[in-house]
Amino acid sequence: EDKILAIVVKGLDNPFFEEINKGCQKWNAENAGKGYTCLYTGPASSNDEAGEVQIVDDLLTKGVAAIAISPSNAPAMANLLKQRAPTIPVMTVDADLNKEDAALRKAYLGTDNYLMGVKMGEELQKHKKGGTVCLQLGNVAAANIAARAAGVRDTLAGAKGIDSLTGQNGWTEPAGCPLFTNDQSDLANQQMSDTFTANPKLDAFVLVGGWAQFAPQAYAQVTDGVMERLKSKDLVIIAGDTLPPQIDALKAGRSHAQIGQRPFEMGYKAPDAMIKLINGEKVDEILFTGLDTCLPENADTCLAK
Amino acid sequence: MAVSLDDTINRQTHSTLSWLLSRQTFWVFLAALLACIALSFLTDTFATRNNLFNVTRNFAFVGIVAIGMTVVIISGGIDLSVGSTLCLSAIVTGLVMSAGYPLAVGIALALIAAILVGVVNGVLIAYVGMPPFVVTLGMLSVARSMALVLSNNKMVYQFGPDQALLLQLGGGTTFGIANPLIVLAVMALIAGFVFRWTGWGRHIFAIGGNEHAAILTGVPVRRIKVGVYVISALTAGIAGVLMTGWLGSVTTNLGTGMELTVIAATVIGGANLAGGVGTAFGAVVGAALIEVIRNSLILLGISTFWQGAFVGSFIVIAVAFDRIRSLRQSD
Amino acid sequence: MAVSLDDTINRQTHSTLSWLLSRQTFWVFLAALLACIALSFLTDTFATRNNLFNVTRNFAFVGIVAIGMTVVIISGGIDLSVGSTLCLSAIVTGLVMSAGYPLAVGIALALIAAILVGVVNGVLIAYVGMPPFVVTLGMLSVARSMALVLSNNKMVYQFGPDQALLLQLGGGTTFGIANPLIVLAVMALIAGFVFRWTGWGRHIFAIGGNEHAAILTGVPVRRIKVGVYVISALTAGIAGVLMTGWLGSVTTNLGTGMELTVIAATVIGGANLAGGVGTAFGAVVGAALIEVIRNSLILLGISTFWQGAFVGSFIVIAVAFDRIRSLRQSD
Amino acid sequence: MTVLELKGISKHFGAIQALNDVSLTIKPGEVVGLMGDNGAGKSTLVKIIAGNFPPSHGTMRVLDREVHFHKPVEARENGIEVVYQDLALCNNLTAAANVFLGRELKRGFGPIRILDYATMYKRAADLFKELKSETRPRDLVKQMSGGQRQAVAIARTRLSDSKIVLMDEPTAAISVRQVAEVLNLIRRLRDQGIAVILISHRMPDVFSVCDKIVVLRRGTKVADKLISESSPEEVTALITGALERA
Amino acid sequence: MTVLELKGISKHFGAIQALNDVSLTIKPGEVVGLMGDNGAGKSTLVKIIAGNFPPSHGTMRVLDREVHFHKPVEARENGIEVVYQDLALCNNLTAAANVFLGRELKRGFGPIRILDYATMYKRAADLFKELKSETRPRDLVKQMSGGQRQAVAIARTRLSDSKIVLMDEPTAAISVRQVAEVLNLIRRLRDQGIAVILISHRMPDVFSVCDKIVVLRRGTKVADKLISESSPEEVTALITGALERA
Ligand SMILES: Nc1ncnc2c1ncn2[C@@H]1O[C@H](COP(=O)(O)OP(=O)(O)OP(=O)(O)O)[C@@H](O)[C@H]1O
Ligand SMILES: Nc1ncnc2c1ncn2[C@@H]1O[C@H](COP(=O)(O)OP(=O)(O)OP(=O)(O)O)[C@@H](O)[C@H]1O
Ligand SMILES: [Mg+2]
Ligand SMILES: [Mg+2]
Repeated sequence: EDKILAIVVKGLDNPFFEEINKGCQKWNAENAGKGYTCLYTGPASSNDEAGEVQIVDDLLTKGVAAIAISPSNAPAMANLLKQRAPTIPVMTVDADLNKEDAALRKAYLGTDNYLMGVKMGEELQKHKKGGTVCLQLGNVAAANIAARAAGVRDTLAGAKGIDSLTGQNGWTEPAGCPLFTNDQSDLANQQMSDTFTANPKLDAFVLVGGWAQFAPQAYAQVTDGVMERLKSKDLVIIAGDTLPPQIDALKAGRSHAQIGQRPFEMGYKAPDAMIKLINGEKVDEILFTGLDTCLPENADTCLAK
Repeated sequence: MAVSLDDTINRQTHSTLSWLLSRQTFWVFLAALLACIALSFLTDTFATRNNLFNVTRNFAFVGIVAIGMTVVIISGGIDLSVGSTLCLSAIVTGLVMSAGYPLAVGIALALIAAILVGVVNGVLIAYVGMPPFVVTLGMLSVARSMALVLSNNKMVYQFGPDQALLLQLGGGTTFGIANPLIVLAVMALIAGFVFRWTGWGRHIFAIGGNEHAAILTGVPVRRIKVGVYVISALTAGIAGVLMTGWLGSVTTNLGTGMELTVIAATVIGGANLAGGVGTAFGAVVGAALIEVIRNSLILLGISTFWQGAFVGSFIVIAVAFDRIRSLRQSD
Repeated sequence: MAVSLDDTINRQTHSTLSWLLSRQTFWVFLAALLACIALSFLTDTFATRNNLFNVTRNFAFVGIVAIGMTVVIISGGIDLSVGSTLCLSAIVTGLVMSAGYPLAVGIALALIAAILVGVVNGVLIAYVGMPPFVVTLGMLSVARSMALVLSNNKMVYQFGPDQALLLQLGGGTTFGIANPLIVLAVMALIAGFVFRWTGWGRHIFAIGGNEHAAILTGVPVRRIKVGVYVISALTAGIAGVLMTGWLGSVTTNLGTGMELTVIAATVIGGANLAGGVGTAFGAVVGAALIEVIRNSLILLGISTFWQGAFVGSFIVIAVAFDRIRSLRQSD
Repeated sequence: MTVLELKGISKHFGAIQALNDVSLTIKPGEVVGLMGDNGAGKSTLVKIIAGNFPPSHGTMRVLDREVHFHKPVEARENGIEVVYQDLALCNNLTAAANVFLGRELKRGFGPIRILDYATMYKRAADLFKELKSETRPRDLVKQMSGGQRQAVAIARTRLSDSKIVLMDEPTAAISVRQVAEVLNLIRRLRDQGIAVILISHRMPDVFSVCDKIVVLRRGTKVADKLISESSPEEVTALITGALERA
Repeated sequence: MTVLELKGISKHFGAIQALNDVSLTIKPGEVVGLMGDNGAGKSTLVKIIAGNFPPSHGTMRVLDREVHFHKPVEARENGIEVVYQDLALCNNLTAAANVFLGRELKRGFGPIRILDYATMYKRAADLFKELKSETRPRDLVKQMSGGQRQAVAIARTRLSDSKIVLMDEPTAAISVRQVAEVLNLIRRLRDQGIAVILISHRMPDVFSVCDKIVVLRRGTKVADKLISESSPEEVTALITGALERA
């Protein structure tokens, strides 16, 4: 029987993680009979942090050859790893443990989230030199989202450690922002249209995570209301991720830039990294998957193959 | 003597006005109306065509499901599985249409899936005699799990040849009114008619009032109860199809936690969880009020952290107000 | 004649065995036991010390809250706000301790916050006379919103000088048993004693059976009801503190949707949502069964997509089994 | 011809034997008084006849045809109407709605048939008048006094052509005036050839309207005789057990 | 000395005037029969005396001291015990638990005081025996017959030293045997100097135990006289309205 290489994601209900699953399955298809199987799993809901910790706990008990985790609650996961002190290799994908807990995992494979935020900020600054900007964040307290938001804010403010934009470098966040979507795309769109209504002169909207765009039709309607302003770049929308409906939105002029992660690559590369770790081979501690910067002009070619 | 007996028997004990004033629905309607008026003055954006369009479209989904929930609650039950049923129906629509089938087939299969959920709920509740809370709590898990299994947890966002039709159905307008709102209005009217003018409507109130008495007097209680859960699931199914059209994509977290919002809307609108009391109009008003609160917080620039506090307090205040009024009256 | 009357009055109508067999709790306990035995044979990992330790620790949290929920359900109420209360208490613990205060202060303030939630629930329900479902549904939103506002939605994971103590409390062991499990056992014993041997315990059953009768016979119904919701909130608060210690960090997501799991555990354990029936042991068994199902799916390597279907079906089957048995008996 | 014939009916609830081998024959237009101590099994017998639950043993014939009722509505379809001891009313509905519950009057335009409120109010008012009860058809049952509620439950049995009416303590909570009306009603039923089983603890009532008296004692029938051959004293003795059997 | 004195008590529920300017005086050991048509306001009057709700107008004095009850337990503390028409029982508890509800017997080791099951079962059994009722203290009330339930409710009033016992149709659902017991009980109460208000529709009961009779008609007191000066015919006439006032 094959040994198991487990990938535990934050929640099964998020399409982003499904791309990781696809990578994992592709790896399985290509590596059949080599003694390992990639197992993709996680709690049903991204809100269930305790559930994710319990799943990891159970998998360690069940016995897997190696495990790659995308922790929703990084300190809690670190705490578990400290207690269980597993002898099998542990790595993180997509989201990392906090810096002080870095020793608990052998490697991190995933996006440089701060850099992703920086790129969003840079794309925005190509169009606007200050004004009002609203950030849409996802699930509360998610570390990777927070890192991206920090990247955006630091870049716009031109300084480190900015909690909220209050006029630094000409940028301010209006009352009511940032928005938290709880990872729900219907709510994300409702919030967006309400924000446009409340702030008719809003200069920029940064979808730090792409939830609103995961509902392309609703997103189209929301942006229809501000289409003139989008065309004239009076209003600029920068968004995270490059899933197919998001690329469609970009092509339709409903956003000005998409900064994409490579979840498929994470799912595809994680098993190999784990096997190397099992075999005691050397693996870089930080394995950044790349970022794709998609603009209307390169929308068809921007994605890494 | 005979005259005096006649008189007593035919005496009217309530005037129309006192009847109206004794209805929670009326007060909540008033509250929603006042909130809207206040918002129109406090912000110059609330009363815009665009915002009103959004608000009405947004609450239509919850409102549609709330009508089904009202039927269940009147009959003395509860349905916690509506959020999951909505998701299941949306996933089925998406999968069927993306496989190239026309809109009609997608809708039909989605509604059949929803009806199946309702039938299972209803049979377990009516024939096996299990408590609705338990059955639908179980179904909440099962239906969403089915949605995960069917879709293999993939996001569905391409709906084949009839994609435009579907998007038009859920996201489009007719005479400038959002389609979901029209569906809501039609369903509310039908429900209102059924409650007041049909034997079936009378019977769901009887079952909610005293199920045992309804059985003894020959009301087909079990059949009606199955029907009640089918209707609830069906409204969730319809809302699922419309939401798919509005969003233009489906993921398996659609409708998570929606059951509580829907129940809140129903209760704010005057339905009594003990059974036997509720109106279709109330469900619509309750849904509207919740959406107006959400919308107004953003328009007023209040941090979304406070949203839960406002919505929660309003649920409590709406019902407390009614309670205090009725306490005072009975003194 | 007098002898025959005496006889009748003193006749025992149930044997201990028939009493046992008529209890849902007993059957669910049996089911859980059988599941455990089956798993011990099917997998070589279930019956390991480590796994049993995990399983027992994991269900302890739900079990602790389920004991409070049982009290509420016996009294004929329901508490949907426990998940949010748990989160609020966890956030308060985290914030207070990370501000440098000792563990005792953190726990005290967290429990005070939880008690406040319970008092508000209880007063609205008992004194204003609002339905528990509505009040606690509102509180579900409000308490979580408070947690968001207090923490400014930041993750708390550094707990100041007493961090080690806190982590030991929630994540540590005593005589090889997980601390939360010990807390659960102590609380279950206390609850069992109170239900059977105190006037207060008798009174919550009376209130759940016929609140009106309890009022008429001079039971201090309002005061007891406030107490009931305080206890429920308090158990959620205790679980919140322990979970903080176990997880080693808190976010405002903690406990989302937990109310439904807790209610499921309580109901599987034999409490009746109509009030007047329930046991502390049942709550513990119900929580254990849910956790065993979850754990076994992972150990057996069943796709997590199916997890919801299994848990949901089991909720239904546990109660259906009891129903079918009692239907057959009454024929 | 017999309207109702019970043969060897027994019923136990767990350890409790509520009825033990009870046989009974009732002819059209006969009024049977069913008496017995509390817990003697009277209501249980009524519930079995009314199809609430099946007997543990024994058979039942209506109009010489063997019947097995699985639910109350089947009993009603066989011409059996019941006034239950707990009245079986929906508090949240009006008096008229309760009277017509399960057999609402409708009026139609074509295939659509809607509730006929006007006629139902009218007929309910007539029924209440017939019972000399001050009950308002449009009032909610919730707010009614014990006697008004009883009137609603009794009015219900007058809606259809029944062959036998079972009344489980119909006069327990009502005032002298209405007791007289109920007794008159029973006489009128009898004159129309309808059989009545009257359960009552009120000796004078039973002796003023019944033709036959049946006494249950701890689930067993201890007497079944014509009223003219019995006396209140004998019946009291039978009920209390001072007399074993008659 | 009067045990209870009502002055000008009125009560309306919305549009319905349930009681209208009712005054009443009761002396120790007096047994008052309260009669009236259904809906006349008898239960409403009882509920006001028992502290279930306050009157809309009027004052109430117990042992010559003005009282205002806000809840039932205050009435009980003033020596008023009630048997409610709907009995006020918890179906999920045993008969003994219901009897002792709200005043459970406890036994203590030090500050910890636990329920004294043995004594409660024992005393409940004694009370049922006193009432000649076949009621098992350990049985759930859910499964009991109407009469057994009534016995439980009546047993309750015997727990404490009461000054006045209100009984709202205590004999409505019980058998001849137990009716005699209840009437005897009332006589025994009277002999101990306890006043009783007996609501009943059963003329013979009222005339056999009461000293005084009060008749309500549509919320108004239309008679208040010694039983020896009245007759069943007169009372019937008062109840039905054939006689306006006496
Ligand atoms: N559903 C039930 N489960 C268990 N025991 C029952 C049930 N229904 C009735 N009994 C028992 O059966 C016996 C007969 O009860 P039943 O109600 O028929 O008496 P009854 O003659 O109508 O008395 P009453 O005059 O007080 O109404 C009683 O001992 C009662 O406790
Ligand atoms: N809570 C209430 N709300 C509205 N009306 C009420 C309420 N309680 C009683 N009533 C009305 O008050 C009047 C008196 O009722 P009450 O119960 O006192 O009558 P009663 O004399 O006890 O009759 P019965 O002999 O039938 O028990 C009735 O018309 C009744 O409908
Ligand atoms: Mg009976
Ligand atoms: Mg009365």
